[in-house]
Amino acid sequence: MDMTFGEAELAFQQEVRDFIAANLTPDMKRAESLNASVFSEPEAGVPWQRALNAKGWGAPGWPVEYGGTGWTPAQRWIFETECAHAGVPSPTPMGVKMVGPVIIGFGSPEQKNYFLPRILSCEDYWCQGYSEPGSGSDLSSLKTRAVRDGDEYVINGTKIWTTHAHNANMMFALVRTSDEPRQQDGISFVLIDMKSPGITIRPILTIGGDHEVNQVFFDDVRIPASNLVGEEGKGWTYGKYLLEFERGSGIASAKLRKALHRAAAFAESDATGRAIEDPDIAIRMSEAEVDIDALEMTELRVLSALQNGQNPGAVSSILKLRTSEIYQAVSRLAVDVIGTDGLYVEPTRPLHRLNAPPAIPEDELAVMPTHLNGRAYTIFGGTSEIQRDIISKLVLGL
Amino acid sequence: MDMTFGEAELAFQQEVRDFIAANLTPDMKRAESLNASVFSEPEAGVPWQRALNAKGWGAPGWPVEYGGTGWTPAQRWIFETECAHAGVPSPTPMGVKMVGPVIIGFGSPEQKNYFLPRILSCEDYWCQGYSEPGSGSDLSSLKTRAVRDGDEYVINGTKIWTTHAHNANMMFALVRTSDEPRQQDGISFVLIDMKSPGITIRPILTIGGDHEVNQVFFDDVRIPASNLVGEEGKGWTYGKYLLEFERGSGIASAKLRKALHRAAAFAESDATGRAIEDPDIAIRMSEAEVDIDALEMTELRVLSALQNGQNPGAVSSILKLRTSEIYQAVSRLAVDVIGTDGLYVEPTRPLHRLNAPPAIPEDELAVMPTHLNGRAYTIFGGTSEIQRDIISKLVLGL
Amino acid sequence: MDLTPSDEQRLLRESADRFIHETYTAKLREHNAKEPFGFSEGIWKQFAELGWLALPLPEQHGGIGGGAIEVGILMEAFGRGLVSEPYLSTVVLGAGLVAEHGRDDQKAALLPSVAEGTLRLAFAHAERAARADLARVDTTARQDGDAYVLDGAKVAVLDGAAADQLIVSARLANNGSGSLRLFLVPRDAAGLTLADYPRLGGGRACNLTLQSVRVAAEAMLGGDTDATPAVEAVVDRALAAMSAEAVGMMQTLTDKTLDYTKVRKQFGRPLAANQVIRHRLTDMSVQVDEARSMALRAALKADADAAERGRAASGAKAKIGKGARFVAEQSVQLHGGMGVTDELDVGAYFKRLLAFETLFGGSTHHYRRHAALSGRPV
Amino acid sequence: MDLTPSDEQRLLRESADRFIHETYTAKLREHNAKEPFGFSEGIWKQFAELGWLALPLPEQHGGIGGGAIEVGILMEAFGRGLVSEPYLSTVVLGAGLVAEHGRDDQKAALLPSVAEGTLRLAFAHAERAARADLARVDTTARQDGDAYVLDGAKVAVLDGAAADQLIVSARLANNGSGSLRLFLVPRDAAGLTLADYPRLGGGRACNLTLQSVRVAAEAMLGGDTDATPAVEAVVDRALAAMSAEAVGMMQTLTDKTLDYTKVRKQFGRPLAANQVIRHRLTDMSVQVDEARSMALRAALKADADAAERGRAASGAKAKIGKGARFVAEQSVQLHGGMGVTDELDVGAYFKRLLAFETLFGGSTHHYRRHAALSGRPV
Repeated sequence: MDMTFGEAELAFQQEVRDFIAANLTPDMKRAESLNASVFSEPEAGVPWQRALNAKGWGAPGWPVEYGGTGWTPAQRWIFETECAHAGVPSPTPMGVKMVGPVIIGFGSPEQKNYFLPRILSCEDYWCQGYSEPGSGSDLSSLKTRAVRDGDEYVINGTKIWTTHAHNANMMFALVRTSDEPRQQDGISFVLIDMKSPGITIRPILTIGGDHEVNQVFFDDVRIPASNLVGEEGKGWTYGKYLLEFERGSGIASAKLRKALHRAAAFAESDATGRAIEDPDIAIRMSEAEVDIDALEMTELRVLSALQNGQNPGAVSSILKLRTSEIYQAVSRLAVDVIGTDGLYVEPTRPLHRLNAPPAIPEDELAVMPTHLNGRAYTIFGGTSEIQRDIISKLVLGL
Repeated sequence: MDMTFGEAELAFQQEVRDFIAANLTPDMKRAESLNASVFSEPEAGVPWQRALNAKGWGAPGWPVEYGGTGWTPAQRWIFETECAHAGVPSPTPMGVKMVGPVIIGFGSPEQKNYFLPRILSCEDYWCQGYSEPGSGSDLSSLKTRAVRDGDEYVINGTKIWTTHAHNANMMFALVRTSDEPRQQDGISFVLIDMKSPGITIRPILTIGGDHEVNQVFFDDVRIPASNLVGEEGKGWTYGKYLLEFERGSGIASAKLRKALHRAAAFAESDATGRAIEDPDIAIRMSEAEVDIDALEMTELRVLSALQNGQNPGAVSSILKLRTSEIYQAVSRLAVDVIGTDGLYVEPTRPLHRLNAPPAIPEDELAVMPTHLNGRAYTIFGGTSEIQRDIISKLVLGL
Repeated sequence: MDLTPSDEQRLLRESADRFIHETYTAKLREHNAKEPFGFSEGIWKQFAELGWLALPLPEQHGGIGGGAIEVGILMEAFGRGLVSEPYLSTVVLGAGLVAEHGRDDQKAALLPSVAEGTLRLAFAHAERAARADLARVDTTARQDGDAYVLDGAKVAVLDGAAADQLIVSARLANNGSGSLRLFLVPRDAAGLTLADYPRLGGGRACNLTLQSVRVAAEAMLGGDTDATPAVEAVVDRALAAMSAEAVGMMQTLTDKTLDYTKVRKQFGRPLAANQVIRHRLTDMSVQVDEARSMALRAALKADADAAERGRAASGAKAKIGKGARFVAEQSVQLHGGMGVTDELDVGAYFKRLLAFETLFGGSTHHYRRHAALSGRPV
Repeated sequence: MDLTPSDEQRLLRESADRFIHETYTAKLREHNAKEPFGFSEGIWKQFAELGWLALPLPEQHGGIGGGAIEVGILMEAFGRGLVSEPYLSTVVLGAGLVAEHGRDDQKAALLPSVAEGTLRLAFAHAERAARADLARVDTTARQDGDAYVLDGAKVAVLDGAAADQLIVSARLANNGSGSLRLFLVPRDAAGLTLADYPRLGGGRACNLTLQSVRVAAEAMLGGDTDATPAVEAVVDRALAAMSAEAVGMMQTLTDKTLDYTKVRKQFGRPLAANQVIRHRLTDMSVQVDEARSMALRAALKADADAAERGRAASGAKAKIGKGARFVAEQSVQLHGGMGVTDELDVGAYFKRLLAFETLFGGSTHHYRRHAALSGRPV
């Protein structure tokens, strides 16, 4: 066992650093450092994704034939770590990481030919239509209905928590195409043009004041039947595939470490009265850093297992739980570091569009909204309570 | 609202202090300070109970006609606080606080006349036969059976966690006298002479190395039918009455404060390298003290409500939960204060019988066993998990 | 010894609860957020009419002579309603400092107007470099003939823009060098700049800079003596008042969460059918109960000697801070997705409780102060 | 970068696990507790035969040249079995100090005997006034001609009575005043008094006093240089080893508790049917997993530069200390009444994990050290 990089790995690390130095603009960097949401605004996320695509790194996780990079797990880890360290934008994953793999796995040749290049190039901006009001973490109870009418489906219902629906021109959605004894069996996976007549978008402001999510209403929205992915009634299976595709590939420690370093920088500044001299702050910094160390080691263990063709096992299901908890601890630490500056509420959104100097140091602006929005980490994508239910089943056989 | 004492209360406080000064012997005091169990050994507890009885304070909670003191809640609080502060022995409650009230409430005139004076004087030393192996916190499933045979009951089965069974000459027990659709309905409350043939006692050493509890086996043990309390099949009701009798009368904050002050004294001594100079220890002392302050205020609010003839409400059911948690935090703090001295294991029991000087300061001897045994606080008398089940029902209506 | 409320206290609680319940709706809060000062002048007038502004002020100066218990009763109701009127800044802190440290002529001039609702005060004390350290003041007051010249910068001044007069703390720069003084500074004084902003959880606050702000010598609050003990006493009482306010918020959040989890269904049954959620709700209600005990304790000890008062106030702030965080975070968590939007009240309570934790220092700061006041080396 | 074990490492794990599983039963532990030194000479001999005593020692002195990873594999198995043989004291600490700081002649004289199982060592360093501060040593060594005279007192010397030689730390009292030295002192040296006692969780320890204990100048370990860096390095490696041992204990406790709660019924259904208990078990297994990661990290960094090594070792000790407490307490809790007796193994693991936490300082101490090594002011 060893944690050091070989020569090829070091060369790749340098290549990544060079790429970032050449492509990360000051505007992107500022937007990212003032981003209080999970994902970047399109004005930062799209150009970054295009730069990656131009380099051939637009979708590292895809099979090489479709544009993937064929990186080893160690390369993926180096890439993610360098990106986090540099503070590159975080484009939404709905295209590359979510609908892309489903189309690759289950789409028709026509769907692959048409959509995959448009995902890589950001010609299409995707959003995800899964959750509904009332369904919460219990997706199988979804009610949005698609009724076959000749060569079309007619969709009625509503989706909620739709990230960046207001930026997207395409949505992939789970809809009910029939009623079956097992609710899951009546669900299909469809692709919806967001400019279709009958779609209305209602913004939902987050607790931190950001416009990131929406409610989307469908009123007799018609889509071509060719926008069904795979078989009718198999949507649940594809949705789960997507989750498994992502599972075990999480590399969150680098981003957490970056967030912690930002908090440490605040703590060392005069703007916070050098909060770091409060031993409670200094020790909590170490607690968080050690938690991140542990998470990183777990990630590396999983990567090593993958690299050796082994199944990392249930360990990977623990990663989401701990990542969200550590994220909240770090954002909370940052809030405690900036003290009463956290009382300041900035109405401008996104924050990087602010022009006049605020009443607190500008680089502190995102701290409180980030913390507030970050409470969602233990809710979306399955609450921590549901994660624990799942882990107790998977890991403990309970 | 005010927290100050009136003149009568101050006079009573002085009377309690005088009584303690006159009756608490150095031996009792040493035994108590080296007591790692919940209750004192008989050699300390019995003489103290007798001194209380001689003063007329043998059973403050009983109705005056049976020997109670008729104290106001404030007087009870003063009494308990002064006793805790002075470090008096803690006799087992099985006589005065447990079987006594049941006999008063449901016993026959003969039982009252015979047993109550013997409880006050410690002529009888009682133990409690409730739990059984396999029944845990679910008492209604108990299996020890008493079969009527003429003027006697014949008892077969086993009881566990029987505190001081090895010291007791009497046991009150819940036994099954019939099988009913509701398990609770077949349970009766009986009094058993511990010298009866067919009783065997198996000591169970605690995790801290103390002999406090036992398993008791009954093999055709015969007791007179007149030792049935109240009606056959009503034992469950009497057992619950006992719990309610005790509920809302807990005054635990004074003992917790005493335990904290002892930990603070260790922390201030050279024997621990002045642990108090570790800011973590100093701050945890304050955390524990504030927790005790909150508990005390809750106790006082309950007492004030009782004093004004009001029902304190569900608040009192929270007291056990918090008391056990704070107890464990304080005992844990003491363990951290004495550092590596906690590694020392003293085999002598009870500790106050130790004659030779140990390898660590003698007054630290009880710290680790107290902590170890104290893990039982969140288990016995209904685990904290069950307490939370109960509170969620009572307080929240869930 | 008796901790049951008196009849007057019960009546006060009932009228405060009724007022908040009937008047202080989400709609009013929305309205208030758009007001220039972040609250409603009309409500403030009603507070005056109800006698609430006069409540804790001395009787000889137009007050009612109530104590910390009575203030706590009001503040708990204010917490339930997320009231944004400047009660803490004007009555508890501002008038509190005048009553505690002011000269008789200042009390006579200022307190009746506060009681009537015609004068608002704010306390400009905290500074960026000080964090929660009350004793750290770098703003200076230089005596210049019959005047003092103030220079420095203050942060997190609650409701500063709404105040007619700011009570500014400063250290003497020449005579009596280093000793702390308080000065009454009109909000529109020359050299005073306010950066006013909406405050997390409701109301407004400002940062301010003082550049050669000139005030008359009589503007010094009280005689020429160190103001530190007065500041500590009044802040301790503010901590007690804020603690009661936090109890109101925690109780309301717990009630709301209880209601929600009983109704909201997932996987075919109410959320509250989950044992984990029932226990969570239990722990929340235990925290509320402990918070209630500590807020009461801080109020009962508000006039005790400095160490006992400080231990009770810091103990309450520290313990309630921890409990508030738990209750607020779990309320959001158990409300699921809706909890992290601005569409439910839950988020507003969450933010106001965060503001509570931050103001005058967090839990660790106050545990440390408690330890220091208990003679422990920290 | 590859964190999968090598074939050799896998084999070592299998043989250690098998040995512990087959040999190290509760009955053996009971037997060992009655042995004069708290362990079994026979088992110790087997350790030698299996090559485990030689495992981390240098090849030129009869060792196998393994590293911290290999020691961790053994220690994890030892944790599972609650092994009380003096591996930590003799091999990791004692031989570790000789290998790190000894002169070549001392290595040649001592290490082969350790590898063969014929020499046992112990490290007498901690003192009452020092608490967890490794640098605080009040024991003195006064040079007197060709000898040193040692005076002082040591506490918590692991397996001191079983050791043939004690490595005693002391500060020079005359020449080179204040500098730290280590001395090899035979257990039966004149002036050395041992107060031997059974140790919480198994094995034995002693406190010792040194009254004018005279040793030859050659008994000084290494050359006449400060021993502090060597002590820190070896203690960091001991922390890594103990961390792996704790992982073994935590895993075993979690497994046992899982089994128990699946079988034990209450109110007609298994304890594990309670959601609260399922989530508790989940959190326990998460703690075990994080502990495993940190123990591995401490081992991987055992030969890194002092700051990185220290941060990894202290990080592991701190985090695993917290996790161990949680796992141990919850294991007892979920075993109910039987958990708080000496009739189940659970209590023994609980006590051994408490001992783990206490030795070389608790979690707060190590978070503070981590912060200091990260350049934060603490």
